Amino acid sequence: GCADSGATTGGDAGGDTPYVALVSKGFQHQFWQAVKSGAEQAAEEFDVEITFEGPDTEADVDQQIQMLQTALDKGPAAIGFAALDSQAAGPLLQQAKDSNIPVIAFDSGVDSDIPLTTAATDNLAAAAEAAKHMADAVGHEGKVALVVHDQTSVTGQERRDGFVEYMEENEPDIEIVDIQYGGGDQAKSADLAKAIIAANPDLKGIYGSNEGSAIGVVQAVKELGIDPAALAVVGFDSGKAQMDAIRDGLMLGAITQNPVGIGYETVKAAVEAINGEDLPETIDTGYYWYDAANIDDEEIQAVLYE
Amino acid sequence: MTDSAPSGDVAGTPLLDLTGVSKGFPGVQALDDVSLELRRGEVLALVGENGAGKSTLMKLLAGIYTPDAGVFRLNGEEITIEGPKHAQELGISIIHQEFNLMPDLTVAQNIYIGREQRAAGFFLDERSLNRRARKLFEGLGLALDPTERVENLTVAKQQMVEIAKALSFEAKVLIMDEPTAALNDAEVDVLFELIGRFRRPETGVVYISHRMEELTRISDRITVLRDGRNVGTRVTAETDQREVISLMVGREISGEQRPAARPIDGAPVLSVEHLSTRSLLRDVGFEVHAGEILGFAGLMGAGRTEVARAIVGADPRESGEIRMHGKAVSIGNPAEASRHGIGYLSEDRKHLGVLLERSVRENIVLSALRDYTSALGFVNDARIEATGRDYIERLRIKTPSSAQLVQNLSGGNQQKVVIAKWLAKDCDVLIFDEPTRGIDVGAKEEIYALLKGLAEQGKAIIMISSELPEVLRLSDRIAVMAEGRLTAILDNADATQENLMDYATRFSSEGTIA
Amino acid sequence: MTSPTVTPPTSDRSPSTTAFAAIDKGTPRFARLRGSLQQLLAFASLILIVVVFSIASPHFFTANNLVSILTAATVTGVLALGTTFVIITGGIDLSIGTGMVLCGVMAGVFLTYLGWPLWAGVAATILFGGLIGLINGVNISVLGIPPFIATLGMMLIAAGLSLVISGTKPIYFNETPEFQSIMNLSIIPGIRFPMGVAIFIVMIVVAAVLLSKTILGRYTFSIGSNEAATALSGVNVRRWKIVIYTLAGLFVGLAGVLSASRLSSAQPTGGMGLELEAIAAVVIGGTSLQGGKGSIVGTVIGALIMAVLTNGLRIISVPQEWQSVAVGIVILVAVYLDMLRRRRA
Amino acid sequence: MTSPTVTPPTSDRSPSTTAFAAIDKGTPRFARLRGSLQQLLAFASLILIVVVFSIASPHFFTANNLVSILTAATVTGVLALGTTFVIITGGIDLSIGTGMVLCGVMAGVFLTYLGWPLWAGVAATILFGGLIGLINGVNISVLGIPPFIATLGMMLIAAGLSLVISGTKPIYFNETPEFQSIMNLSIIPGIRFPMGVAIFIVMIVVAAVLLSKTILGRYTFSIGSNEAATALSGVNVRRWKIVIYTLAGLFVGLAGVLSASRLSSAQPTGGMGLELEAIAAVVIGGTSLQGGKGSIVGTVIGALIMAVLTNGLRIISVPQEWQSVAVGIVILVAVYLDMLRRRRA
Ligand SMILES: Nc1ncnc2c1ncn2[C@@H]1O[C@H](COP(=O)(O)OP(=O)(O)OP(=O)(O)O)[C@@H](O)[C@H]1O
Ligand SMILES: Nc1ncnc2c1ncn2[C@@H]1O[C@H](COP(=O)(O)OP(=O)(O)OP(=O)(O)O)[C@@H](O)[C@H]1O
Ligand SMILES: [Mg+2]
Ligand SMILES: [Mg+2]
Repeated sequence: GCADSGATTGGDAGGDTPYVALVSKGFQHQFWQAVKSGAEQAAEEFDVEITFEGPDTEADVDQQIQMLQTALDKGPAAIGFAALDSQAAGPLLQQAKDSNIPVIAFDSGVDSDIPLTTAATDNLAAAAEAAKHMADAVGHEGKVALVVHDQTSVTGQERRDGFVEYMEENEPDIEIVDIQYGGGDQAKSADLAKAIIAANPDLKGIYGSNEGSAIGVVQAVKELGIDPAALAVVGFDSGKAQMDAIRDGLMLGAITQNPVGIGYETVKAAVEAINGEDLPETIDTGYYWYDAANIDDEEIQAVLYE
Repeated sequence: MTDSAPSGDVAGTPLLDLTGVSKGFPGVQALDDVSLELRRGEVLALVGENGAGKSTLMKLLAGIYTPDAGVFRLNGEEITIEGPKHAQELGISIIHQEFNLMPDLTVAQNIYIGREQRAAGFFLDERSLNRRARKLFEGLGLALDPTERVENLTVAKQQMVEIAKALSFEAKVLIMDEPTAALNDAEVDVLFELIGRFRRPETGVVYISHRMEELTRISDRITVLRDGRNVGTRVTAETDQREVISLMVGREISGEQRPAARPIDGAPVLSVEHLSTRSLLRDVGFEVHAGEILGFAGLMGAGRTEVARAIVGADPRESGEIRMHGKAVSIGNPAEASRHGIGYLSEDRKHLGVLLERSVRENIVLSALRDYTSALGFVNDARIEATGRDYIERLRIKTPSSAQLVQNLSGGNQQKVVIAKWLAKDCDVLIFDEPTRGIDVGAKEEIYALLKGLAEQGKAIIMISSELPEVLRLSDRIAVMAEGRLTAILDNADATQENLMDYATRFSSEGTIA
Repeated sequence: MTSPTVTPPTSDRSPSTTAFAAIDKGTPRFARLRGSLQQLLAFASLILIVVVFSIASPHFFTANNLVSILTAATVTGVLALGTTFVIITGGIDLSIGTGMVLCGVMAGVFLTYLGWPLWAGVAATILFGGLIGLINGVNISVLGIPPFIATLGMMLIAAGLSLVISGTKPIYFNETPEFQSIMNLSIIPGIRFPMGVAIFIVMIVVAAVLLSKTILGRYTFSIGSNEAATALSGVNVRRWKIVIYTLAGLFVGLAGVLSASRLSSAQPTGGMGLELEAIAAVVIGGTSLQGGKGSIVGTVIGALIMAVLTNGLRIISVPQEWQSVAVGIVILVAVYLDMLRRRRA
Repeated sequence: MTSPTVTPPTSDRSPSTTAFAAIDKGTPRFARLRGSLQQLLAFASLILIVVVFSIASPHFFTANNLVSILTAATVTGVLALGTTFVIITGGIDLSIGTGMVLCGVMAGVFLTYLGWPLWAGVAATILFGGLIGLINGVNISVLGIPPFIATLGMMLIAAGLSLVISGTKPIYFNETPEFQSIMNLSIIPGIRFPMGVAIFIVMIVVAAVLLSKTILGRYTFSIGSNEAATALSGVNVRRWKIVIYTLAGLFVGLAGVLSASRLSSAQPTGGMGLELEAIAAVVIGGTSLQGGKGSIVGTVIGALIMAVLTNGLRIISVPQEWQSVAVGIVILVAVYLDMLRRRRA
């Protein structure tokens, strides 16, 4: 076994260190693990206790609501929350407010005035950045397709819409031929990318909107033995497989967020809220384009995770 | 009794009249142009070999199958039976050969299923349902508890529930398909009394049975089916067993008499000592020798089946030792019993005997399958087929092929398949629990001959049977049980039906034998 | 013809009758005792789990948290109630999870898109659930498709339709803000005791009465116990099976209302996996997948065991990856102990 | 149909024997014909679907795309093969999806963390799958836990353990880059025909032989047909059930190797839902959940129907929300037609 659960200790241990409960949108994926590790860094630095949990899939709104409920029942000093659906969490956020528990939103905005601040990536802008690089790679003309991880979540929609809108506004000669959703599952994304490629032999590029989707697309390209020069693959987030694909030239490049920063900033903001300090309305944690050229830069390496 | 048919207004028309009825299944013409009439106030016995088509005919009447051809008349009026419910509404009530009970429901709930006592439309009135059932049982003289769950009843009591259910309808025609197969003599008496009470000038009973001796007691006329055809009807009083049997099987059967005492060689093959179970058995001990048939007699629920199940490890033992050839063996399940050379043929054919959805040959080789398997685990289908064919021939199992599914065989032929299964496996000790249940007279003789043959080959045989004549005829010695105890082990020469019955009704207060 | 009939030496049939009588007296009372003992013991393992968590964390056994547990159990519990009927008939319903999601979306359509009044929208949603069940029932009963496949197909169809109808976006109940009070309204001043939990409790009673006191319940058991024999007894098995699946569908509709109300929104995704949770609750409660046996009390205990476990493990902050391991083991142990008990009894 | 049997009652029973001898020749062949016809027709609906898609899109019926379909069917197909045995015994295995994920993680542990040689790591992974199956088998057979619950528990435990063991991170096969060729190596020059598909085909043959030619297969059918009668016939049912679940576990282990090899990494998440897909393939293929009936050919056809549908709907760009509706409807229709056919036959 190699689970490191040491950092997340029980919320009710000891009375003097403040306890911050983080309820995220997931916990199994690398991205959320990176957020968690950033949160743990901050917890150590500011001497607070944290727990970090999230539903099994990003479709489990109900499970997340129950986690938030349990977190509230544990009487934390502050809550960090990445909402799957802001409105669904409304009554519980109100309950938090009534109990004077400060709420910090992270990853994506919570559509409510209760959270004191939001630590997040601007997904629309990030996706547009991906589109820009895709357009350059395909020579500003031809067919491209999208493999998106989810069609109902805000991040899924923003990463799709940011990409599509950029193309519509700036690239009249680029045609988006298909948008498919693979739930972020690699094998499924690979299978559907293969179907897209089969149906569009003259396809010039595919964009995968998160780690699983992007690696799935790379997998499809590998299995079909397509020349990477003929089909540009643009990804999102990091992870070892994606980084390897970029180094091997199978993937043009990808957008990375700063998940460690998101986790760190969330806990930091929570501590500041507990101490009654003023907080900015949003904390932009930023995004970066990385490709074979800059992948080993220090600045980029700092925001990537394996 | 035949001439006592009611004279008067409707005297001419029979109660039920079938003409030219045919019914075929893939590969089998079960009924071929059968005509038959049931007169008012009579009990018509329907007999025939296994697979002759008796049950099929009755299922047509019950609305379960639709005929390929034929006309049905009830009280002279032509009818088309649309389904089981319709049959009930027409006043035709049937007790099927195989049970049709819901094991998870209580006795009363089973009897009145579909005719529930309702308090307010949708709601049930359980109490009055039970009251009604209790009244029914009182009227019929049956000792049944309406609130007992059917799964907790013995086979015989389940049969009683079926009978009570059939009689609870205001039926005009009562069809009984081998109702006594699971009953012992005392219970048969109860049943016959019930039939007597049911028989009125406006009703009629079709009675199917393989027990020839019952026919004289209960029936007015006897109709014989053979290979799906009506081969003749006789007035009971004017015929005898011999004629009926020869109509059935197309030849004469000589019922042998009781065996001459045979010498039994010294050492016992199987010895059972101090066998007890939590539920019933108390200190049962006996021995069986090579070449011997040890009969087990007793009333239903006496524990004979339980002895067998405890020996082969199908039920847990509380105490007791089992020796094979003098050596103590530990048997925890039937597989171990089988490895030690003990085979058990269950009385509950449908649930514990056959694989209904598998082929005849697969059933036949099931116990002995390892003998048909190579070291690498491959089965030899050619040899299996040959064995299947062999037993189909030897036991005259009526089936179009060895690939036929057992569920398409008639009840008696299914029984033969189960017997073949244990013949195919070479066991030292064979325990047959009600081996002739539901088997026609001809086949019974064959099975008797088989059992004897097996004994002569040196096998030790235990035969549990509720038919005393059968026990007396076959057994070298007879063990009698009552309430989980062994009350006697008699040599055949010392046994009579009367003293067997006497031992079978020795209840605990009277103590056990030494 | 010889007369071989052996009449017992004593004049009448008394021997066998007495033998019967002896057995008769003992069994039913004993069986009833055993039945209630079993449920008592299933209840006992629930209590045991509660006690363990109460000792492990001071936050567990608080009024608020217990209400949270009941709230968490409500939606799965309502689904499990309806499923109990289906499983007792020997069937299965895999469409309850995504069916519930579809019903939530339909609530959004009725209330938000069509602007129907609250009561009409809620009623229509529940009936829509009934319609899903009705289609399942017809597929199974009339077309003869096995329940597993019929409801698996419906599971996929409902999942797709939820997305199609909602346009893959959540629907919010902005026109009828009172909608969220169906689940969330606090009906006991002082502590948060949501109306949804009260509705769950009422539905438990309704389901229990239906199962044990009505003709519907009787046929449910009868079909599960021996479908062919039930049909032979003249019961219209086809029709009753349709009724039973429709009933399960009505519960699905209600669960859709409750879950949408709780989230103040109709989420068009998810629901997959919920069917396994509901079925697990039913089976942990002692209902047999073979059919013929089961009880509403058992199902409720099963649903509570699942909800208490999930909540308790979170409260004592067991690392999330260990939580599902723990739930898996507890389910195995709980059912195993139940088996042991039955075998002994 | 007229019966030729009207011989005088004096002769012995030869008439019936002759009557049946005549039929004797006919029926088994007829039955066999009917059996193969049925599978032929199931096959026909697969062909029909293929034809429809081929007409709808020129990109569907290409060598490359057909290989893609086979590749997509491989992992689910291998799982379905093992599950066929379990389902024929009348059992069910819900743990195959997450069990496969756990096996993938164990492959990572063996090959990457422990640095074992390729063959040893692969063998150990497959055996680890067998171990999961063995535990299921013991829980079901010795402890008497119903299969649904036993494997549901294992499903949760495996899901949790995958995360625990992997530390919720994917494990990459850097030490053994050849690992990925197990699934991906192209074995036919010219077109990309991956080795994984070849392994799938070999496994189909192995499973078919096991089921129809060996004592294991016979007992699988016997147990499913009537477990109690099989036990009383002297078959050690407990042991054979353990063997059968273990066998299914070995297939799970192999599926774990194939899926990890395909992705060149052990992904510790997912797997849930895969069990329903595999079971659906088995049941669409005509294997009855009641047990006692089934075939490997059927399962393969079922798996192909699912894979072709998913691929084809994507190729013709059916909007994704409609895809699951379409799959659901096709499953219902396919199984319904199968029912009709059987009822007629
Ligand atoms: N559903 C069926 N499918 C195919 N064949 C059948 C079916 N039911 C009965 N048969 C065949 O029809 C014939 C008549 O069977 P039936 O059950 O009527 O015999 P029976 O006279 O009642 O015999 P038994 O005394 O053994 O009960 C048999 O050969 C049997 O195999
Ligand atoms: N399924 C059951 N549930 C509860 N008790 C049973 C069950 N089966 C049998 N018994 C009881 O076990 C005892 C022994 O029955 P067993 O079947 O061994 O008797 P038997 O002598 O073989 O008689 P028969 O087979 O004619 O009924 C009886 O008291 C009976 O009531
Ligand atoms: Mg019959
Ligand atoms: Mg008996």
